[in-house]
Amino acid sequence: MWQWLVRLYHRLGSPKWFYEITSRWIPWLVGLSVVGCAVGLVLGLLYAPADYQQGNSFRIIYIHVPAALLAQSAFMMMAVAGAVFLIWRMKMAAWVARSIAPVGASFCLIALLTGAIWGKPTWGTWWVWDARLTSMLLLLFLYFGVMALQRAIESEDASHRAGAILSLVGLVNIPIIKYSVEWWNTLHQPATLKLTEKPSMHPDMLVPLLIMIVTTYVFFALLVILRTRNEVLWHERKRSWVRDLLES
Amino acid sequence: MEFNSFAEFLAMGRHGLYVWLSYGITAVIVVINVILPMMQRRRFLKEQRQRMRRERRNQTGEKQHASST
Amino acid sequence: MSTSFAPDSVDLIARSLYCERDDRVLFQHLDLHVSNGHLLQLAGPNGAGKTTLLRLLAGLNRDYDGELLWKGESLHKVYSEYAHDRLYLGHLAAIKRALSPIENLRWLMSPWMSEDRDHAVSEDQLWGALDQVKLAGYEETPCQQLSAGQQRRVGLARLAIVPTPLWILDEPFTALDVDGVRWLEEQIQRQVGRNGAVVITSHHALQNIPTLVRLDLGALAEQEGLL
Amino acid sequence: MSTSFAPDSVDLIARSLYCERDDRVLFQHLDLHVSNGHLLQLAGPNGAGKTTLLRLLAGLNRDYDGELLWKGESLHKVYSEYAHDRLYLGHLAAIKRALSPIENLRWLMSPWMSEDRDHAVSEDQLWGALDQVKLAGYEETPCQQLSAGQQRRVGLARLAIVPTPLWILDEPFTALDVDGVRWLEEQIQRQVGRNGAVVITSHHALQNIPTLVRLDLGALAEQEGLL
Amino acid sequence: MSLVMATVKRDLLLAARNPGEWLNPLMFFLMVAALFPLAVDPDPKFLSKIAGGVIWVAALLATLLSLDALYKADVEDGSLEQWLASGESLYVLALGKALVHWIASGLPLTLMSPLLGLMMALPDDAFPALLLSLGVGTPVLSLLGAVGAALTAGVRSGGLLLSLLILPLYIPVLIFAASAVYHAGIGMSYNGQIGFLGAMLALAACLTPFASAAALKLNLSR
Amino acid sequence: MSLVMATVKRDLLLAARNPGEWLNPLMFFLMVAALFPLAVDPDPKFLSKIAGGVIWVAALLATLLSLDALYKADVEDGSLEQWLASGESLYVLALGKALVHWIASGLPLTLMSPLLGLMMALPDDAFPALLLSLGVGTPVLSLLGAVGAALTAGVRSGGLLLSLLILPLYIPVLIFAASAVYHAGIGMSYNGQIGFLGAMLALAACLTPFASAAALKLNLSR
Ligand code: HEM
Ligand SMILES: Nc1ncnc2c1ncn2[C@@H]1O[C@H](COP(=O)(O)OP(=O)(O)OP(=O)(O)O)[C@@H](O)[C@H]1O
Ligand SMILES: Nc1ncnc2c1ncn2[C@@H]1O[C@H](COP(=O)(O)OP(=O)(O)OP(=O)(O)O)[C@@H](O)[C@H]1O
Ligand SMILES: [Mg+2]
Ligand SMILES: [Mg+2]
Repeated sequence: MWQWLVRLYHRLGSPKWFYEITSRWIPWLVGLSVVGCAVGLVLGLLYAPADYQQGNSFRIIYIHVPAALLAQSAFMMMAVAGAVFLIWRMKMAAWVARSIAPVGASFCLIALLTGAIWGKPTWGTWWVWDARLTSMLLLLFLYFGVMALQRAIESEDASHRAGAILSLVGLVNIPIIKYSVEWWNTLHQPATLKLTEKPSMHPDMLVPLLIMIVTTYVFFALLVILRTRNEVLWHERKRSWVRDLLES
Repeated sequence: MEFNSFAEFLAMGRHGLYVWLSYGITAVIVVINVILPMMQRRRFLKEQRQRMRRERRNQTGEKQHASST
Repeated sequence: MSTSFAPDSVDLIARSLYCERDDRVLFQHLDLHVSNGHLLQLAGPNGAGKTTLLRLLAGLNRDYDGELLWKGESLHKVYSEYAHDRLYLGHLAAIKRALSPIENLRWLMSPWMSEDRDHAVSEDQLWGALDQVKLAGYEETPCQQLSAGQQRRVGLARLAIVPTPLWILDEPFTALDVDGVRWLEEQIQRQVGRNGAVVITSHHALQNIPTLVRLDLGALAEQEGLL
Repeated sequence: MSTSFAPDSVDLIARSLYCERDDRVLFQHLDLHVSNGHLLQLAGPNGAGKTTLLRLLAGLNRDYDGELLWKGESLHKVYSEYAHDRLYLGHLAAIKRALSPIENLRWLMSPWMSEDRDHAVSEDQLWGALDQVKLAGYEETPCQQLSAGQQRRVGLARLAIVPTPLWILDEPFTALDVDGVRWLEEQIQRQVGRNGAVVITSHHALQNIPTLVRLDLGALAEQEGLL
Repeated sequence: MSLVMATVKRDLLLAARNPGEWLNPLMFFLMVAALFPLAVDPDPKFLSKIAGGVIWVAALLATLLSLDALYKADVEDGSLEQWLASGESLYVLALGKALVHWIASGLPLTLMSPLLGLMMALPDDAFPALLLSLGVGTPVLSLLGAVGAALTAGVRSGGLLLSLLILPLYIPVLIFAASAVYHAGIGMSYNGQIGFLGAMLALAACLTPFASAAALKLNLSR
Repeated sequence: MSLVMATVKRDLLLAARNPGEWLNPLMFFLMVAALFPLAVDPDPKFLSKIAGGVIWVAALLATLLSLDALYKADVEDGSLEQWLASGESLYVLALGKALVHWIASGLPLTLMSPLLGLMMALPDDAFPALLLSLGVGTPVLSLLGAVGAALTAGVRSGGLLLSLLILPLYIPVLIFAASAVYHAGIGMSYNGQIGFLGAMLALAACLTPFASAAALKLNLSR
């Protein structure tokens, strides 16, 4: 078992192996994303019953919630990849971390924008300084910070490490930020507006949501892999296997 | 099926604007995210192929130069 | 202060060092052995990698392949002992312009001034060193009122105190006038003479030192076919 | 482009210049006359005042006593004409690291590129100049990816375009390799040969130019008893 | 004149190559504004009262901080020396640089402000006033700030010094602009304030380039 | 350990020689706080409600701006290289530098705050809370900010970038501190908030020096 793990680790560290194995994965990931998205959206938009309070505006949930969940876990993945790079100096991990940042930020932005749009019909306003919303906004800023720092540092290796350190510091802070924001909001304001928190959801609503969540993760993997493959090609451009690839 | 007609589907019971705006924005961001790495890849391949062609030309040029002198 | 170092106090070995920057290999298969009484000069054209190699040897940069050993152990494992035994003088002088030479020197020497080490450097030695580098009378003047050459001398004054058997110097002759160059050459000769060792990069030709070894990185690279 | 300048196109006179910095007199009673075909090299030890004098002559600093005349008129009165007729290349290269050589050169040459002047510099000339300084193929690469020497060459490419009869150059040989030095020497010879004039500070020994005049500021200061 | 045009073009190119130059102030603007609901009170009713002032303070600080870099790079790499060597007018250069600064900081900030207005529950009526006051007021900030940037270009850690020099000069702009937004919010006319801002803009556009030019010369004759 | 002590001493000496280093943030603090009455509403009743939050926002921004210079000079002049060459612990250095930063910025700011409280009509009961929250909170700001300063020490025009990195991390401090002052003002207990600030301080003092040390190494091995 241990041996196998070590072998896997070394393989993961090999850019060539990564490129070749993902070449085989990509068609599957594309297929899964398309099918999942089609099924989820058809079920969600056409077959799920309208919410008794919010009417059809609740159908935004099928993008809002998956995006929000993903944005949070993507940051964690970025930080973990960064830590792997810092500790074991595995270049692949740095490239993965750099690829995650813009994708995670995009999903964060989607969650924020769809949430804001959803707020208008539900709460009558685009934005309130609710705890969830605020902490999501801060998460977006954290993403931007990591990206800006990576861009600003000229030396490649230093920029990877700086990004990793910042995402780790951010990771430690996310729970603190989240907790403090929640605490702050409940203190200042009696909960006038709340995200709908119904204990149980109708299965016709729930199933498409679950499908969409899984699909979003698959799609995220696809995007990160696409970006990482570019990094691999760029960094290995002088190696023979990339040259062979270019010849063909 | 929750909707009886396509128009009703579009209207989303008065919330059409919000729902379709959300889905539209999401679609745009997703498409950008798909297209950017693909464009990047295409640019990379083009540049590298050019570079390799240039290098090869230089090499053969040098060889010819060497043989002529 | 001892006037000569123990015969086994310097023992720095590099084995098949390999280093690349920006996709260019600077050197590979590089072997080195620096021990007591050695003077090693790194030479080569601009951008050949002299500073890079010097910083590797000083332990300031870990971005290389190969082995670096100090007294038989991995340099980075015994780093704090190594740091206490070698003096590194880089491109940058680490001089604060608002402080006076003596204040700057006190900070620079502080690792060797703590009481608990043997041969701790004393305050008097600092003043004596400034005197040696012709800064007598300027000890309390803010450095921003000194010329470029005088500022460099503040850093060089450390060489007059000699707490360490190994010196690693990057272009120490920069901005020095003729007198200063002569003084520095003498210091290097003395250090080698008393069984210490010096690794130096300089475009300046060093003379009169029998053990001088020149390592030409440019020639090396050509030989290895790296250009 | 004319291959030679009119015989009266350079006429720069300094009369009894006096300049002090930080209460130290750098030079006094300094007289100069630069005209067509002249090559004037300012020499002297570090801190002698070479750069200071060069900047005075270039009209970049007014902190002096005495007279500076261009074609018989006060230099600062006819400054915009003077500026169009002389090229100043300072310590600093004015290169933006994020921009490519051609973009940088376009900005540097823009004063000579406006349509309303005669002999306006064309876009083709810029590319040709970069070719001359061995930057062909790098025209569109961001300068941060170029080596220090290559970056200096972007600024030097201006000399290959030659729109001005008078050149004022501060340490132009900095960071150049052997080939580059030779190329620059040729340019200076050509400029003098076609009846232009050059004022230069450099620690590099200039040769083969019959009209070379060396002005040693160190010797001058000693003579005037300024040290 | 061609060097001015070339400089404006080059600086815009640089901003395009290095998006941080204009994105960072924008982010800072958003974040500073976001501090207030967190520090004071997130109640929309309360926020809508202070929104105009807070947005303007954030805009002012973001402008201020982005000014630090305006001339510094040019002084350090010798561009400014080349400018002086060219014999062309420093007055026009100073104007050009202020313009570029506004395009890269004031303009995106103005365009972004409605978003902040939404988040801070700015009254609907106040949006045009917010846009207008920022559109007319931020160029004044750029022009005035450019003088400070020119003065401190040669100074290490000039950022804070710059703030100290310039903040007092920004006060009149802040007062008129914030009052315009406030009055618009309570349904009153705000033509007077915008008029004043316009007058300040005209004045600043004519006069500050002189001061900037003088300050730049001072950096050069070292 | 002696190099750390020497560095702390030297940096304090430098601050004493160059008073701008600690006076500028102080002035900035005063000015930012002074902008609000001008931009929003000078009515004392209104001010007294927002005073705590505004003072804290001003303190936060002043700290942020003074952080930019924390490591920059040391990286540029080679001091940091000498540090690494000495083989002593970067962890302790980072702690020492944060301490110096706090002594030169957070401490004077805390001592100055009652003056601002008076100017902003802070309720009398809230003064102890203001002092206490600043006293415990500003060291956290220095510690967290030092990480950002170390990360951006090698970056040109890092000032704004630093703000972008660090502001989100400052939010919890701001929330707890402002709420402590607010609660004290309305006569409620604020022990909980101060306790949280203390916990954050302990956490930051233990953890951030690791991050700073890693970030500093990155600046060195270029
Ligand atoms: C800009 C505004 C908004 C943001 C940033 C936002 C953010 C989030 C986040 C981060 C989550 C995931 C929470 C988690 O489980 O970890 C979430 C879930 C959710 N949001 Fe939003 N939201 C916004 C607006 C709204 C609005 C207006 C509604 C509907 C009235 C809404 C309804 C929901 C629902 C139903 C969930 C799933 C419930 C749950 O899993 O707890 N959101 N949102
Ligand atoms: N931070 C860096 N990132 C990438 N490449 C670098 C970096 N620093 C140096 N290099 C490259 O490494 C090579 C060697 O640099 P180094 O400073 O060691 O040269 P050197 O021999 O000391 O030259 P000099 O004689 O100019 O001091 C150069 O080609 C340079 O471009
Ligand atoms: N900004 C300044 N303020 C005060 N004194 C200055 C300034 N710049 C230069 N000096 C002084 O003027 C003198 C001449 O400086 P200058 O730069 O002209 O010397 P240089 O001959 O060009 O030397 P180098 O060979 O090092 O280039 C020096 O002693 C220097 O200390
Ligand atoms: Mg070197
Ligand atoms: Mg000079």
